[in-house]
Amino acid sequence: MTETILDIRDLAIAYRVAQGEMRAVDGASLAVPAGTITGLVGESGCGKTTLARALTRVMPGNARLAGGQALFAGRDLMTLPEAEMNRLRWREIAFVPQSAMNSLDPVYRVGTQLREVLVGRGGMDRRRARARAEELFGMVGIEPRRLGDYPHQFSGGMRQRVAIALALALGPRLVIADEPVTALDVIVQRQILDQLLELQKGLGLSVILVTHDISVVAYVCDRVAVMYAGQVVEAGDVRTVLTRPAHPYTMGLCNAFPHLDGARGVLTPIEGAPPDLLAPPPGCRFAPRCPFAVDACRRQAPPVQAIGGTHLAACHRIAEAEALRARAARVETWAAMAETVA
Amino acid sequence: DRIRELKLITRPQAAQPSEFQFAQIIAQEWRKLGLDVKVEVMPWEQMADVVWYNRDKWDMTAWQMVGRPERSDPDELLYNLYHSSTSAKGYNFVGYSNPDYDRVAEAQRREVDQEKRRALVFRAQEILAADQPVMMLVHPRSTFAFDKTVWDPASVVNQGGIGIKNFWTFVSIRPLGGQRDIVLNSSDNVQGINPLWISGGTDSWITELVWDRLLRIGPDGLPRPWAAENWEWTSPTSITVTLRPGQVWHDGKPLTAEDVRFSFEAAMGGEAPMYAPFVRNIAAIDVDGDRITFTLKEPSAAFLTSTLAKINLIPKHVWEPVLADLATREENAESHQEKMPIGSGPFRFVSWTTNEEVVLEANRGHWSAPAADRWILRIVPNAEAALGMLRSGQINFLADFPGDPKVLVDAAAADGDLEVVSTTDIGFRYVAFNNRRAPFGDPAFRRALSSAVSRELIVKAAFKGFAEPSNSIVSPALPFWHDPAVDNMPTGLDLARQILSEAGYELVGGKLHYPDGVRETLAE
Amino acid sequence: MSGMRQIAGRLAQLVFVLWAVATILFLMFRLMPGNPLAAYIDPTFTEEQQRILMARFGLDRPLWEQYLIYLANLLRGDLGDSFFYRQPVFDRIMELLPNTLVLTFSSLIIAYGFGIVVGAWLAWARGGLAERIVIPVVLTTRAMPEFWLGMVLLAIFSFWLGWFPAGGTRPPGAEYDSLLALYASRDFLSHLALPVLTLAIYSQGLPLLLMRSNMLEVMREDFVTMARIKGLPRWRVVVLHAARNALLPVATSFAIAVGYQIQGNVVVETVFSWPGLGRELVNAVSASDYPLAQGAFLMIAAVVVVMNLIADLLYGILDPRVSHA
Amino acid sequence: MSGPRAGVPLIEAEDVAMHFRVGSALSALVGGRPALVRAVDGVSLTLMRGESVGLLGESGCGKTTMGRLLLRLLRPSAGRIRFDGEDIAALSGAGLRRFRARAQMIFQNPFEALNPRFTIAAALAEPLENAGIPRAEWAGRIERAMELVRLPDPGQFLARRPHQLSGGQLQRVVMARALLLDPDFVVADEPVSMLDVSVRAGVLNVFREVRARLGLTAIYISHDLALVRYVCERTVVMYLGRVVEDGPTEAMIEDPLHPYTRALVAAVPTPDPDQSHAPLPIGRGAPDARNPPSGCRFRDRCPLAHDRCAAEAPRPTRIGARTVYCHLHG
Amino acid sequence: MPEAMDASPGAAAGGLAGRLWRGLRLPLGDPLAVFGLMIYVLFILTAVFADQLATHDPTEILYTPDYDLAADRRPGEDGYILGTTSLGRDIWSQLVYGSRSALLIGLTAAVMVALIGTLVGLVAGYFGGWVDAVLMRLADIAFGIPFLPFVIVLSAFLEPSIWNVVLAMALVLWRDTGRVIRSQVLSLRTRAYVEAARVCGSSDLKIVFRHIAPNILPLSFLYGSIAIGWAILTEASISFLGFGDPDTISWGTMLQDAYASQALSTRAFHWFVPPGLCIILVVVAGFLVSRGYEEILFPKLKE
Ligand SMILES: Nc1ncnc2c1ncn2[C@@H]1O[C@H](COP(=O)(O)OP(=O)(O)OP(=O)(O)O)[C@@H](O)[C@H]1O
Ligand SMILES: Nc1ncnc2c1ncn2[C@@H]1O[C@H](COP(=O)(O)OP(=O)(O)OP(=O)(O)O)[C@@H](O)[C@H]1O
Ligand SMILES: [Mg+2]
Ligand SMILES: [Mg+2]
Repeated sequence: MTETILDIRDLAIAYRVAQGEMRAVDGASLAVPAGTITGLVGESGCGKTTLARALTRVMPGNARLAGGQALFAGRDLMTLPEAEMNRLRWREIAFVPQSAMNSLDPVYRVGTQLREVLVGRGGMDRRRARARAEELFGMVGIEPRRLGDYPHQFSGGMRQRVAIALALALGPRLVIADEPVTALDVIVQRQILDQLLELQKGLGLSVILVTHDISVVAYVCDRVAVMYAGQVVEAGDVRTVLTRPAHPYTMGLCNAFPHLDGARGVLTPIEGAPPDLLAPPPGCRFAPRCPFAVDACRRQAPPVQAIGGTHLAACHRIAEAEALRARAARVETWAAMAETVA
Repeated sequence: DRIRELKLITRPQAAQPSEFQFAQIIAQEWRKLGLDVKVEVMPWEQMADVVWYNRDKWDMTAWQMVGRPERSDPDELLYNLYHSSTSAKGYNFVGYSNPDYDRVAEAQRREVDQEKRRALVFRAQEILAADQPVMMLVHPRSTFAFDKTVWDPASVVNQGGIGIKNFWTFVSIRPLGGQRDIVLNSSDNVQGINPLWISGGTDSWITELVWDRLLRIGPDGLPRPWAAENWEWTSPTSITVTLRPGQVWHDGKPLTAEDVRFSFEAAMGGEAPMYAPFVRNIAAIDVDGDRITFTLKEPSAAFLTSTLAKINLIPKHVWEPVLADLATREENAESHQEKMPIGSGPFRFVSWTTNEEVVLEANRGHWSAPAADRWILRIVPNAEAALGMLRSGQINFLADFPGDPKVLVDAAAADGDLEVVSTTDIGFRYVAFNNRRAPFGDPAFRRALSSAVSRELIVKAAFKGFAEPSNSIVSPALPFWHDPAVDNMPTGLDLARQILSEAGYELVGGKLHYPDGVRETLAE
Repeated sequence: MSGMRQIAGRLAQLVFVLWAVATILFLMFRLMPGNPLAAYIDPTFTEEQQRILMARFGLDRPLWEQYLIYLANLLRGDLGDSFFYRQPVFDRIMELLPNTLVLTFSSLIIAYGFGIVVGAWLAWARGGLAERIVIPVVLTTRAMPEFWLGMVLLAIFSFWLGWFPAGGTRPPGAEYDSLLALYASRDFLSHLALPVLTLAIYSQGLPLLLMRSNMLEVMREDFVTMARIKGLPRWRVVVLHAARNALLPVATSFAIAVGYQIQGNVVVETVFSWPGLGRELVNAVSASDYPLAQGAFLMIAAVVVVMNLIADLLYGILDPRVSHA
Repeated sequence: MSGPRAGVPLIEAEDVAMHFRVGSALSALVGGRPALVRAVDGVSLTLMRGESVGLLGESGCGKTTMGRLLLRLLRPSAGRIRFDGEDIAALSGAGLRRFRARAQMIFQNPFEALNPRFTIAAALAEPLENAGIPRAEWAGRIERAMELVRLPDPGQFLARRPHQLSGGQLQRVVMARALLLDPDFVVADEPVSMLDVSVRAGVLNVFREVRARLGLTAIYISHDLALVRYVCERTVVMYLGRVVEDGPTEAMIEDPLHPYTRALVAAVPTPDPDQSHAPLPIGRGAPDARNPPSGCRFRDRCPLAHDRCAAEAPRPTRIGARTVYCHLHG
Repeated sequence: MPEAMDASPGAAAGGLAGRLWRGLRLPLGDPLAVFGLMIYVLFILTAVFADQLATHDPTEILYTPDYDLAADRRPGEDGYILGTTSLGRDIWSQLVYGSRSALLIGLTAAVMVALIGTLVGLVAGYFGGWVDAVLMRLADIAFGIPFLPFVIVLSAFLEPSIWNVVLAMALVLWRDTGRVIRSQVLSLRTRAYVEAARVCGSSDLKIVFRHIAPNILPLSFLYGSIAIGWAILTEASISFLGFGDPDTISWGTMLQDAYASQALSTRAFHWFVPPGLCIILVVVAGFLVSRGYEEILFPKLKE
C-alpha cells in the first residue's frame, strides 16, 4: 500500500500523580499511512489526547515517556534532540486543538498570530506572510479582511477554521487534530469536516483525527484506531472496522450510537466504567466489562493480531469474531453485565 | 460630701510628651491623697475650645505659656492672666479673682518708676504664691543647637529667657567657612508671612527678620532703639521717637515717618484684629519730619515693649490700596498673602514653598546687615529627622527640637561638631485649677494639691532635668523682675495632707471628703 | 458607540460617588460638636470680631444653606478658604498634589517594574528554592508598617551612611525655574530616593504576587501550549504569550494601586517631611482646619475614584476581548 | 398521582418571551436602550398529558431558557404559561410548593447538579424535606426511586459524595431525585451530553423506561436529532428564540418542512461509512441573539429566502399533525 | 441504609457550632498556613495570659524613691526584661499588653469586615434587583473613600481610641469582601445544584444557608484574615501619626512613643524593634492563613 508516514510502536506515556505513576498511554501501536485521515476514537480518559500530544513532545510537566517509539518518516520523534524536534514542529507536524477559543491567544489579532508562525517559523518576509495569510483564509473560507480581528470576534466554527488555517500555514506533512469539532453544533461541525476533507484531499495531507464520535470517523476517516484504557485495541480501514468489528469493545461502541434512519431499536450501553489506570486489571483491560470474557482474558493481555489486510485487533477470541458480533447485537448480552460490574 | 472625680486635661503624648508625662505623674501622686483623678487627653484645638469657651465646665488642665520677647516685661502675664477683669472672656480663664491682687496688678502697669514698679511686681508674685490659683511647675529650658564648624560660637547671642534662637543671633551669626547660609528647622508649617497677622510661632521668626520695628527687645530683655534712633517720654502719656535716617524698603523706596504712622494706624483699624490689643492705648499719632509722637490714653509702663517693639513697620505704598480694598470685603488683612512680601528688615524675602521651606536673603543695604548670606527655614515635622539632619549637615542650626533634650545633648557630645545651648525660658508650664468650680474655690485645697507633688520629680521625670522648678510666673530668666522669695516652695504628700486636714478635709474610707457642712455645688 | 455609552455611564457613577463622599465629609465636619473655628479665635477677640470671622467662612448660616453653598462652590472648583492659611484651599492643594503624584507614580512604576519581572520569573521557576525564599520575604515586606520601614531606611541611608537627604524635595534654598525643572534635577532625585524606595518596597508585593499567580494560570492555558507546539522560541512563548496575557490584570491593578498608594502616602510623607497632600491632610486634621482637611480628603478621594475608573477603562483598552466586543 | 389522560393539555405556553438585559442598568440610564438578548421570543407550545417532546436547536437558540421558563425558574418578559390550567406566574406559597413537587428537572451536567458538599443521601433528602414528607417514609421512597433509575444496591451510594460516583451513576441519582416526589412533568436538559458514549445509552434507556412507566409528561432538550428521535415522538425545532417547526419526530426526519430542519437533518452524522457527503443546504454564518435579522430569523442563512422573508415573520402553518413557520409553506 | 440516612440530613444540620467549625475549614494542609495559625495561637495565648506575663503595669511611670525616673533602662538592667522607655515605662509589659489590643483590633475588625461583607455580598448577590443596586452603589461610595485618611478624620472627631480603626474598617472595608462575595454568589447562584434545590422546592433562605453560604465561608475567612493584618497596620499608622489612644497600649503606640522619643537616634533597638516584629509576625500570619484559604478555594493553584 502507501508508505507509512508515522509508525507508533508500543508507546507508553506516564503521568506522575499524587498516588503514583499512571500510564495514560500504555503500549499503544498505530501506523498512519501517508495521505490519509486516520481516526482515533475512544471514550473519555482513554489517552487519546495524551497520545496526540506526545507526538508533538509538548506535554504537561508531570508527563514522562515510559517507552516505545514514534517513527516519523523514519526518525523517532521520542528520542530526537529537542532542537531538531523544534524544527519539525509545525513545519512538518501541525496540531489543531479541541477548543480553538482557548488555543488562540486572546490579545493578538489572528493575522498577527498567523504572521508569527509564517515569519518566525516559516522564515517569510512580512509581505509574503501577508499574502500567504490571505491565501490560507481563503482556503478555509474566511474573508481575508477578518485577519485584523481578534479571536473572540469569531464564532466557534470560524475559530476552528482559523485553527485549521494556522495548522496548514507552513504546509506540514502531518496534521494532528484533537477533537476539532466536538464542541460545535451539528451544522457547523459538518461544515468544518467538509472543509477538512477538501483540504486534505487537495493538499495530500496526512491527518490524525482524534474524536470520541464514531459518526465523525465514519464521515471523514479512511482508517480508524480504537483506543481503550491507553491501548489501541483495534485498527483498520473504516468500513471494515465499523461494519465488521473484531473487538468486543468496538462492537459495543457501535451499538451505543443512535442512528437517524433505520429501525428505532434499543441502544445498548456498555455497562461499567473504564479501569483505573493507576492499577489496571491484569490481562485484557476490557475484560471486566466484556460479556464474552473468558478466563484467559482475565489472566493474560491479548496480543495485537492481524485479521486480514491492515485490520488488527487485540482480543483472545478474535477467531470467533463473527459469532460474537451476532451476540453483541442483542441487548440482553450487554444488560447481563450490569449486575457483574456494579 | 465626698469629692467627685476630678478631670485633668492634657494634650496627647505625640504632641506634648512632657506635658502628657507630668499630667500622668501628678494624677498618680494626687490619687495618693484619696482623690479620684482622671487624665483626659485631647488635642490642642479641643482643649482650647473647652478651656476658653466653656469656662465653668472643666476642672483642671495642663497649660503652657510660651516665651516671647515682649513677655520680657512682666505686665502682660501679671495683668492679663490673673486680673479679675479678664476672667469672663480674657486670659484669666482660671477665673482667679482677688481684689488685692487686682489693685497691685493695675498699679504696676501705671508705675513708670522702675524700682517702685519692681516692688509691686514682687508683691503680685507673693500674692499668687500664697493663693496658688494655678499649680506652677517649671520654666523649661529651651534647648537649641548649631554646628560650630559652620558658625562662630562667639557670634551666637543667647537672649535671656529666649535662648540662642533669636533675632540677634540671626543678624550677627558669623560663618567660619564657605557655608554661609543659616539652614534651620521648624516642626510647624508656616501659616503665612504677613506683618498684620500673628499666626503660628514659626511665622513670627520670619516676620521679625523681614519687617523692622521701631524698637526691639534686646538680649538683656530690655527694649532698645532700632528703626527709631531714640525715644523720649515727654509726659506719662506721650512719647516721641526719632526715625533712623536712610532706611529703605526692600523694593528700594525710602521708609518715612508717614509709613510708621500708617503701620500703627493699620493695626488700629479693623483689618488686623490680632494687633488691635497692642495699640488700644494709643490716642493719637503725630508726625513731624523724622519725629513721631504717640499720645496715650493712660500711662503705660509696658508701652515700649508691648507696642513700639511689637508693631511691624509696613510700606504705605504697598498696603494702603490693599487695606482700602479689604475694607469693602469680609476678609481682613490676615487673608492677604503678599506674593513678594516687602519690609525693611535685615533679611529680604526670597521664596516660600508650602510645607517645605522659606528662603530669606541678607539685606546688604540694611544699616545692621547680617553676616550670613541666606536664612533658610526647613520644615521638618519630627524631632528624629531634625536631629538626623543636623548631624548629617543638612541643617546647621537646630531651632526647634520637640524631642528629648537629653538625647540632643548626648548626640552633641558624641558628635563633637555640635554645640547645644539651653536657656531658662520666659515661658512656663503649669496645671490650671478652675477657681470657679468646687473644690478649687478653696485656696487651701489648691495649696494642698500644689504642694503634694515634688517639683524635682516633675523636672526629672517630665523634662529630663531641662527645666527649672518654679513657683512664679515671672521667669528667673528675668532677674530684675523675678521674686526669689517665692522660690523653694516646700512639697510632699505629708505636707499636703496636713494642709487638707487643717482646712477640715477628711479621709473617709480612703477617699477625700469636703469639710463638714460643705456641700459640692456645681453650676453646670 | 456602546463604548462611549459605557464611559458616560462610568462618569456618571464617578460623579455620584464624589458627591456622596463630599456629602459625607460635609456632614462629618459640620455635625461635630463645638465651634469649628475655636482653635482660630483668639480670646481677646470681641464678639463682633468673632462674628465676622464666622461670617468670613460662612459658618453663620443654617446648615442646609451651608451645604448648598458648599456644593455650588465645589462645582466651581472652589473648596473654600483654609482656616489655617486663610488662603483658598484649592491653591494649596494644587501646590502639593504634584509632589504627591510624583511620589506615588515613581514608586509604583518601580514597584511594578520590579514586581512584574520578578513575579514572572518566579512563575517560570515555580517550585524552586527561589520561590521558597522570595515569597516569605515579599509577604514580610507587605506586613511591615510603612513608617517603620521608612524610619529604618532613614536611619541607615540618611543618618548613618549619609547617602541621601532626610527630607523635603530639594536642597536648602535651591531654586528652579519651574516644577518640571525641579523634578528633572538630580537633587530632586536624591530627595526622592528614600521615600520612593520605602513605598516601592512596600508596594512591589502586590504586582509580584499577582503577576506570579496570573502567569501560573496563563501558562496552563491552551494557547501557551499551542505556542510551544508551534515550535516558537521559548522566550517568545513566555514573554509574548504568557507574560503578555498575565500582564492584563496586573496593569489594571496599577491604576487601583495608585488609589491605594495615595492614601498610604500620608504616612510616608510624614516620615520623610515630603510636602505632599497626605501630610497636609494630617496637618489640617490636627489643626482642625476643616476646609483644608475636607479639600485634601476630597482630592485624594477624587484621585482614587478617577483611578478606579481608569482601571476599568484600561482593562477595556488592554483587553481586546472587552475593547473590541 | 393521577394517571395520564391523553388529550388533556398539561402545559400551555402562549407567546412566551424572555429577554435578558445585558450591560449595566446605569449605562442604560445614560445611554438609552440597554442591549437585549431575545433568548426566547414568542414561543407557543402545548404539551398533552403523558406526551414527551424533544426541544431541538443549535446552541444558544433558547432551549434551556424555555425549559427554565416552564419550571418557573425564570419569569417570562411576556406571555403566559399554564400548568394544569393554572397560571404559574401567579403561584406562591403552598401552591408554588405543590408545583415544585409536580414539575422537575434533570440537568445537563450531573457533576454540577449535586452539591459537592452533600452526601447522596442528603441530596436525596432535600426534596422530601421540602415537600414535608414524614421522615419515616424517606428511606422507602429513596429506595424506590433508585430502583426506578436502575441503581442496584442503593445502599452503597447513599453515604458517598458526588465525586465518588461515575457520570452515568450521578446522572441516574439526579433522575432519581427528580422522580422522588412522583412528578407529572419533567424537563430534561441535554441529560447525556456530558456523558461518555458507552454510558449514554444506559441513561437514555432509563429515561425512556421511566417515562413510559410513570406516564410522565416530558420535555427533552437536545441539539442531537438522533437522540431526540430515540426518546421522543414529537419534536419542536427552535431557531434563535422562535419555533420553526413542530411535529412528529419520524415525519420530520423523513421529510423536513422548514429549510433549517432540512439542514439539521442532513448534517447529523451517522456511524455509517457510506453516508452522503452532499453539501449542506444552508449558508455559512452564525446566529446572533442580540441582533436577529428582521422577518424570518433564518433568512440570512436560508438558501431559499426571498423578499417576503425579510419583510414579515412567518405565521404558523398547519400541515396535518405538523406545524411549520415558513413562508414557503404559507 | 439507616446509618447512611443518619449521615445525610444530619450533615446539613448538626449544630451551629459544629457547622461553623467545619465551615472554618482551617487550612491545615499547607505548612505555611499552619505556621501562620501557630503564630496566631502564640499571640492569643500571650493576650490571654498578659496579666501573668507582664512584670509591671504597662502605663505606670516608674521612679526611684529619690525621684529619679527609671527611664532608658537597657534590657535586663534593674530587672526590666526589655528595658524601659524614656518616660519610664516597662517595655516588656507594654509588648505583652500590646498583644491584647492587637488581638482585639484584629479580631473585631476581621469579624466586622468578614461579617458585613459576607452579608452584603450574600444579600446583593442572591436577591439582586434594587437591593443589589443599592448595596452596590454603597460599595461604590465605599470604594471612593480613601481608607487611611478616613480613619484619620474619624479619629479626629471621635475620642482617640483603637475602636476608631475598627469602626472605620466596618464602615469602609466591607466593600472588598462584599463585592467579591457577591460575584461569587452570582456564579454560585447559577450552579446547577442551586437551581436543582430550587426545583425541588427549597426556600431562598434554605438555599442561601445550605448551598451558598458554606461555599463562600472560606472566602469570608480569607478576607477576614487579611483584615486582621490591615487593622493592625492601620492602627499602627494612626498611632504613628498621633491619632492613637495614649491610654491603650498597642504596638502602634509603642512605636510612636519610641519614634517620638528618638529611639532611632539613641539606637534603642530593644524598644522599636520588638513591636515592629510583633506587627510583622501577626500580619504575615494573616497572609499565610489567607493563602491557605486561597489554596482551599482555588486548588488549581497547587497542582
Ligand atoms: N497532566 C496530567 N496529569 C495527570 N493525569 C493526567 C494529565 N492529563 C491527563 N491525565 C489523565 O490521563 C488519562 C488520559 O487523559 P487524556 O486527556 O489523554 O484522555 P482523552 O482520551 O483525550 O480524554 P477526553 O476524551 O476526555 O479528551 C485520564 O485519566 C486523565 O485524567
Ligand atoms: N441569564 C442570562 N442573561 C443573559 N443572557 C442569557 C441568560 N441566559 C441565557 N442567555 C442567552 O440567551 C440565549 C439562549 O440561551 P439558552 O441557554 O436558552 O440556549 P440553549 O439553546 O439552551 O443553548 P445550549 O445548547 O448552548 O445550551 C443565549 O444567547 C444566551 O447567551
Ligand atoms: Mg482529549
Ligand atoms: Mg442549554
